[in-house]
Amino acid sequence: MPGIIGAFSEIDSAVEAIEELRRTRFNELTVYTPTPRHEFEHALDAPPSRVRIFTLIGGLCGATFGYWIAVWASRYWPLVVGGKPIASWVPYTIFGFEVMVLIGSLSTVFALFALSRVPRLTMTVGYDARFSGGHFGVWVNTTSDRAKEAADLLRRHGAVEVRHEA
Amino acid sequence: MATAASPYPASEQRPNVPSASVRLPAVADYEQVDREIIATLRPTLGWFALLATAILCLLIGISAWTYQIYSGLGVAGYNPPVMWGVYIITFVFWIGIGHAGTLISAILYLFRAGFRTSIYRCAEAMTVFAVMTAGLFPILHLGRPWKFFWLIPYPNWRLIWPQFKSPLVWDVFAILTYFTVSSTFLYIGLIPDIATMRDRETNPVRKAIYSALSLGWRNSDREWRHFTRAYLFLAAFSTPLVLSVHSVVSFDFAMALTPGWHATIFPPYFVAGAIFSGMGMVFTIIIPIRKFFKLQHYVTLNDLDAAAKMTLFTSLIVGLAYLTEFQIAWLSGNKYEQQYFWNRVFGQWAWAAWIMIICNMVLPMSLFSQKLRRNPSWLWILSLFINLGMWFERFVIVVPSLSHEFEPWQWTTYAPTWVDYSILLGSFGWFFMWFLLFCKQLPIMAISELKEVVPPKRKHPHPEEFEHSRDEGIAHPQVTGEHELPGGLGAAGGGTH
Amino acid sequence: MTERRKWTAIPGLLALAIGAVVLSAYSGASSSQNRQPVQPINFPHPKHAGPVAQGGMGLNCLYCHNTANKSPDPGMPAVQTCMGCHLVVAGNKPEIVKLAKYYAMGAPTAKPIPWVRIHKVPEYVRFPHFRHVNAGVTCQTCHGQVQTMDRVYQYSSLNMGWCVKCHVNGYDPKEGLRATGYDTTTAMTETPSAERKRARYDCANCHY
Amino acid sequence: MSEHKPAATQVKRREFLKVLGATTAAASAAACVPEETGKLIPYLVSPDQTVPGVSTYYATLCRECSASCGVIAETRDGRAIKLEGNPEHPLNKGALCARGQSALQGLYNPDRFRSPMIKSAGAWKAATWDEALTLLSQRLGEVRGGAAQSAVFLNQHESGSFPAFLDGWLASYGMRPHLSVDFEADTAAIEAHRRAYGMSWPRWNFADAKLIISFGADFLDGWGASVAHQLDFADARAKLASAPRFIYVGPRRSLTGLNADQWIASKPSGELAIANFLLGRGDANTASQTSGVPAATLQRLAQEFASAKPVLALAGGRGDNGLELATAVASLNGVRSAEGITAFDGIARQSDVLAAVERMRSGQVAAAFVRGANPAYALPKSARFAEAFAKVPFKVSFSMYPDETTELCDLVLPDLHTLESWGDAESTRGTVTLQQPAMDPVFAGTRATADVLIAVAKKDPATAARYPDAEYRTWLLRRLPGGGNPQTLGSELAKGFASGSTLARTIPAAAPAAASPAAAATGDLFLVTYPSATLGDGRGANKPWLQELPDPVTKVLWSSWAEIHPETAQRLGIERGDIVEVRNAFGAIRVPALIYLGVRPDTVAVPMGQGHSSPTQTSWYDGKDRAVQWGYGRYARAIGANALDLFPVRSNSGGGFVGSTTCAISKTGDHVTVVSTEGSARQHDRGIAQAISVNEIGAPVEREHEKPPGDAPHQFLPGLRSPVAADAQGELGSPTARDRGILQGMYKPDHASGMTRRRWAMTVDLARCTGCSACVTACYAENNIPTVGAPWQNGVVYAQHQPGFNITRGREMNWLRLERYYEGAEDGRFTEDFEARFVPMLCQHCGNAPCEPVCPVYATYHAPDGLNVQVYNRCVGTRYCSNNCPYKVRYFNWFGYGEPDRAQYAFPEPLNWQLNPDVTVRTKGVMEKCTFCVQRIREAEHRAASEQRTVAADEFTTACAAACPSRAITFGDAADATWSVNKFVEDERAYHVFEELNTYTAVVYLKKVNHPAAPAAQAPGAEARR
Repeated sequence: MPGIIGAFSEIDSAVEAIEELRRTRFNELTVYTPTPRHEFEHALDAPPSRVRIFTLIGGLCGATFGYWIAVWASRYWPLVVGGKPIASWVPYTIFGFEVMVLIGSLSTVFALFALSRVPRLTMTVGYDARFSGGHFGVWVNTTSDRAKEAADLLRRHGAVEVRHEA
Repeated sequence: MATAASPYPASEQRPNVPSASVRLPAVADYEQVDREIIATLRPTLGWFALLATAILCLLIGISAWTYQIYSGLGVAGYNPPVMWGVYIITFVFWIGIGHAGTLISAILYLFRAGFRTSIYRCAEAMTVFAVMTAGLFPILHLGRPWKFFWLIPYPNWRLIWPQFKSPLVWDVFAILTYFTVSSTFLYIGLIPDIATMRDRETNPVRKAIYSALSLGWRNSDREWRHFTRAYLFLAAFSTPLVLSVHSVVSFDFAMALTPGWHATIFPPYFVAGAIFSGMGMVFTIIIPIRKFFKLQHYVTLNDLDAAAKMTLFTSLIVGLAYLTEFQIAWLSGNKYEQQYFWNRVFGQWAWAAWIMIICNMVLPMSLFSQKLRRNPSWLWILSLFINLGMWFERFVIVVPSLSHEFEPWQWTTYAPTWVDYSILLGSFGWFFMWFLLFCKQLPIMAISELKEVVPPKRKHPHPEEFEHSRDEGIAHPQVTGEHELPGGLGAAGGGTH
Repeated sequence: MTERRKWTAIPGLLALAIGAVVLSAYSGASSSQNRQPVQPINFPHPKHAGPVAQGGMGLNCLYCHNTANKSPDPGMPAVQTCMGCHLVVAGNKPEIVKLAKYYAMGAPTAKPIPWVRIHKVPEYVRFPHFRHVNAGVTCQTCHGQVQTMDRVYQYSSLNMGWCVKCHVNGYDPKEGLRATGYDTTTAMTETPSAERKRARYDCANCHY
Repeated sequence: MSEHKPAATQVKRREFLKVLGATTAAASAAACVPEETGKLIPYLVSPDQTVPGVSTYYATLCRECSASCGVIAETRDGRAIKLEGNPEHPLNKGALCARGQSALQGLYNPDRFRSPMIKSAGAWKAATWDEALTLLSQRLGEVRGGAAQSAVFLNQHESGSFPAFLDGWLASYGMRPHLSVDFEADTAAIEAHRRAYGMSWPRWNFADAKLIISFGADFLDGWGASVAHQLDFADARAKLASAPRFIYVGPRRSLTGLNADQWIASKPSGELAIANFLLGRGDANTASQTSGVPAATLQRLAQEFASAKPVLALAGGRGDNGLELATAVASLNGVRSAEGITAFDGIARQSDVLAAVERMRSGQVAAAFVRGANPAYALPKSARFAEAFAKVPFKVSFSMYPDETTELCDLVLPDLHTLESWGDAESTRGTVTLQQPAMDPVFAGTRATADVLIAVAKKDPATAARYPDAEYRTWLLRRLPGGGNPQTLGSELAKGFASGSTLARTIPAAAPAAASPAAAATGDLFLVTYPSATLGDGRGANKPWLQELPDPVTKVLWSSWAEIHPETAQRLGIERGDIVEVRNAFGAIRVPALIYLGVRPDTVAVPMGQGHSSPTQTSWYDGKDRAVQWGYGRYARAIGANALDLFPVRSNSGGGFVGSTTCAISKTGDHVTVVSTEGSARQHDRGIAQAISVNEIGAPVEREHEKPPGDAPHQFLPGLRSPVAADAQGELGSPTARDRGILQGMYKPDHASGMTRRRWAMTVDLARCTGCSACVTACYAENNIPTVGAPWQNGVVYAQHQPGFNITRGREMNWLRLERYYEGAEDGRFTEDFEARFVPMLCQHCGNAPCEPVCPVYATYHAPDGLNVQVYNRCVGTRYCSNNCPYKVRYFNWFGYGEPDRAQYAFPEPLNWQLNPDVTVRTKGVMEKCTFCVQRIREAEHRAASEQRTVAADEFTTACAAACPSRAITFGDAADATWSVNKFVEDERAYHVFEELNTYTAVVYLKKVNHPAAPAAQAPGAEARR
């Protein structure tokens, strides 16, 4: 998919470029930044991450499974130890909790991967090694007819380099 | 964020900038971070020497274990009814150390404690390797280690399952969970940094490896958005986990009738002790690293200072716990407890008990002095004492209790054998082998997070950041602080900026 | 993206792996079921214990394994017992010649026959045969229809689960009767009894 | 019965035994190792009456000491696996001491001779019986005539017809009657008894006495028929209120002394003065000077003696004035008894023995024969037996084991063990106890001496005529009551004894006493020795069970020691474990010092039994790498020192061999950890061994923990907090159990298995228990418990071959241990007023067992019938259960004690033949503990089930209870009132150990009862303590 990538060395110019682009209906933007910066979040005002749902569900499943396995296994072959009840929820809370944490965090990680589309095998077009170093990158996903306009816009805002990618 | 904008005369310096926010005056821009951190990955001769030593120790441990498996647990120094010994002691010791990492990376993350940024990667790696080490010991101390999997609930043709009321099964769940979560946490944090390494790497082989490990991370806004959120939740999960895991370990003792074990104080007491010992190990590791990797301007004296305050705090809790135990025994009127605690400090085990008290209660008091808190050499020496003291704390909990129980006819003593010591040595070899391998393959500081606290380039410099840098320009205690140490660890580092 | 689909296959693979582990665990892979060793003398059970209709002599198992109903140990027939008949019967058959060589007419050179053991529970298990036999458990329930086996093999898995299932769920003599394979007609027409014989599943019942 | 067996069967069965291993499940192989299925070996000819896998019981005889108790040998598939007392037998009534239990390890001793051996040119080599017998008869031919008269035959004393048979054989060669020696027998007492009561050993009526005074008579640890004594003594003490008070007079508190209510510590040989004083000869002060006892004490004693009637007075009679003492005491004795223990008849006076030794020394003896006896070890070195023996041109030994005397001989004709051979004994007057083989000989190369004698006689036409019978068995059976008639004989053999008497022998008149060598007194301390309660005069030392059995008094094992009083030790700067040299005119030994309250400060006591040694360690005697372990075998050799090196031998008629002497002790500077199972000898007020004074009986019991911590779900009873039936089930037994959902599956009261209807429980009456430790060895024998103290069992690991090293690390495996706690004398100053309490401590089978909930794999749990079960094959070895056990009764397999290929292997061939097939041999790395003999419970259930009935009351009992000679242990079903255990659990003396922990133990102890002196002469400290 064709598009234009602009590399910035100053953060504020990158932000201005993004704002301008969005004003001029360039909506398919991707920003590359070495470290998460609030400026970009404000500029892009993307919807909040949906990771939380996965975490919640994972945690609940985990807690349930933790309790269930302990209770079920104890009752499966009931043997009395120390005169204690066969299955008792008090000590089994430990399993509920530990498995909740386990499954909860694993599903969180799964969510992170799924939502942010990693792992991916190939480096997508437009990415540049500088973006993990000192530079900020703005990728404009656009058709060839508006490409010129976007490129100019990026240069105007002080992009160090602007490149067409196809 | 400090708001005091008034310039200070160079004479009276402000040693304690609020450590909630970290500032790295000696770090100019993002590229410098990349450059300096990646520079630490170059293997040196000293590193190879250390690694070789570690592996040698590990081999000694492995051979001792092999011998023990072959001829039976009797080769260790067990002296019934002292049925637990060096192995359980060392298990608790390593688990304890495994706690500071997650504490620093998770809890301090939630509390937004800035001094965490520069040390948490080290601490986290330390956690994972410490748990890997600790995890060996429950298996290693079994009479029939080859049957350890019977503690894991899995469907089997015996139709019989683990006994879920046993603290040892709680351990299995707690430790496996803790290992999984903390290693995941470490890896997730590493991904962006690995991506950075990938982009800086020239050697094709290493580049390929980094690319695979980085999972094709691109630093895109979308990735960052989910990343920050997921990271927050992981931290939120890890925080109670840290507390639970060592509580569960403490249940191994608290659930038993044994005088000296049967106490409700154990969970908080153990958690505090764990964090304390963990901080000790953090110092033991981070101080040489910042010296030899020349990173004094990342791990600043402010960071050490703040960490030292936390160490002092946990030390006070631990000390209080020691005293409380005696008070409880005294007030309880329980003759078993009273005779046991008397025997602990004035009886056959006095020497061990006093090592514990001096190392964990008395010496850390020195951290009330700000001068010593900001003296890396002292912190490092103290940390060694803390490690020793915490090992002996576990010794004092395990051995004297078992050797002086309800039944006087079975009172006895205990002396480890060379097998115990070899395996103890081997555990250190195992731990440091992993850590050494880690610190030359992966960034020991979170590059992307360091960048968060380094002001980015701007076309129109930001007023808030003017004040930021000016403030630093005046109050610059760290650098001078370093030079105050005559030949101290930091001295060499002073030259880097 | 196609790349992502590739990677999402992994959880599925993991699930499969776990499933495999679980199945193998349940299958009792560790048992030596169906083991069928070669014996020093090829003793034809069908000939001796097989139903007369099929050319056997219909001997009761207890004729040779005569302590199965009064001792934990089922007992192996003494070589003399074999020779009791074979002094006169089929003395010229090769297998009988072997047998006679072992017996050697009671001379000091006589050696007992080193039969290869097939059904064996581990040393830490107490299996009193007579409790089971007297409770009406037919030999074939555990050993299979030996009367039809040309060479005996291990019929049951002898896993702990296998034992326990029967101890817990109980045992129906009629099913046992059916298991024997003798006159199936009556056994088949019988309806299973309502009351199944249940046994203890206390560990110390067998392990001590 | 075996005597009906056709001869062919015996051969075949021996064949069969060799290969039995595969069929007896669980006996020889380690548990939890799924090893390949192996072979199934059938009989060639199935023996009648034996069902494979089912035990056969043979009533026979114990010859471990002279008393000759009747025993029942349990055999399984042709192997004897357990000995128990014969319940019908008049002497021991079903009880059996530790030494008797260990007869099995004599039978299966790996060091037994496998074949005859001939010493040629100083080197031993194995021989065939033909060679051996030819040699023997040839040499016999040479000594025919005058020389024959000089020949000496030393036979270990045994009661029965054999001595007469032997004399007959000797006579046929013109030899003089043999000497029937027993070096641990108290010949002084026997002599005195003969004179006073006209019998060699009366059966004392302890129950009749109001007061028992023992002048050094250790009737509980080896003085005479100690099992019989214990039965009667315990019964007498069990009368509680009307029980006799017991005073012990002597320089050292032996096990008997510790069981006394009062100790009067007289000097060695000072007892005589006291006895005379009581007889009214001499006044208190002179008596007090000679005896070293305060006159006041003697006065009180006299008062009590005068007031309490009747008084049973017993005398040990070792030392120089032994005979005088025994005689004096006999006239003190006010309790007469018609019944006699005849087993001691005919023991040779030591004057005869020493006369024979002197004849050897003077070179007059042409030939010497030794059977069983071991004079080279058991005679004091000052008798210089070895050098005298060496002067004899031809020496034959019939010993089963390579001992010190046998090593000096020229020919060994290994005898059969009691359990392999025929014989009889007259242990009590008028009854013949039959000795029948329980199994065929373990080693084909051994033969019964009687049969050897017959075979030799047959070789010579002159004597052949006198021996028509092919073997001794025929001869014996013919002259048994019933004259060998199969019917009557069968029933008698089944019963084990018959009325009648054995063939009597005429004992020649005593030889004139030679003068004793004057005992040169060196050193300032009296030196006394005594036969070890476990090893006797040393003949037990080659049996690992006895080596591993802690001495009942000192709790030391696998070593020798010297008992020194704390005061003396302090004066000489000696501490427990210091190697001291005990030296006097006769020699010197180096042994670890043991600080003991119960010995006079001016006296040192050293036990007999250890110190077996030999210049040559082994003689290889066949190609199969099998060696004779000289020095009394691998378990005895080079352990400790022989106390007899230090003693003068006494030869005046009567009295023991061992004379009185003194010694000096000095530190050598070396130090060892004393091999002992004792932790702290004090209870620290923990109420483990509780006692009440006899005066308190019947008084309202005040309890230490009126309101115990934690909630007690059971209602309270006077003696115990709750009924044991409920206790044994802990929370399961509580009314609220059902509500709390515990009663699931087989725990449901109405479950088909019906297990919940049983509550296995045990009571231990401390008023009866004497601490003799027979129960401990019984437990070892029943439960395949490995012994771990042999030097090589730790050598591999710690590269040191110190005997008992594993035990210094607390790794002994005694499921049932006997604790001995002291009360009083805390300050270590010398006092006679301290008390010892014995507690047999075993798994308490708690209702709420602390060990259970901590096990991660259900390897230990609570069975519905009240047992605390340990599942060896499930155990992974976390040892958490032991940490959490307040009673510390769980034992861990630190090494592969059950794995034949290891140095630690505890059952070297053929000791493993004894292993109980019903009990798993535990593997390395698992926990084990007392099971309440669950195998016996199951066996009884099986038996009952196959007879379509339920287990009857007292149908069976545990091994410890069966053996206990004082009948202190009772086992049974506490939920079924018909079992006798229920009589005791509601006794007012009943208590649980550590009751305040709410463990609800199924083992109930009954408090010890103390008998303080009469208020007039109130002895401080004899007061009962909690």
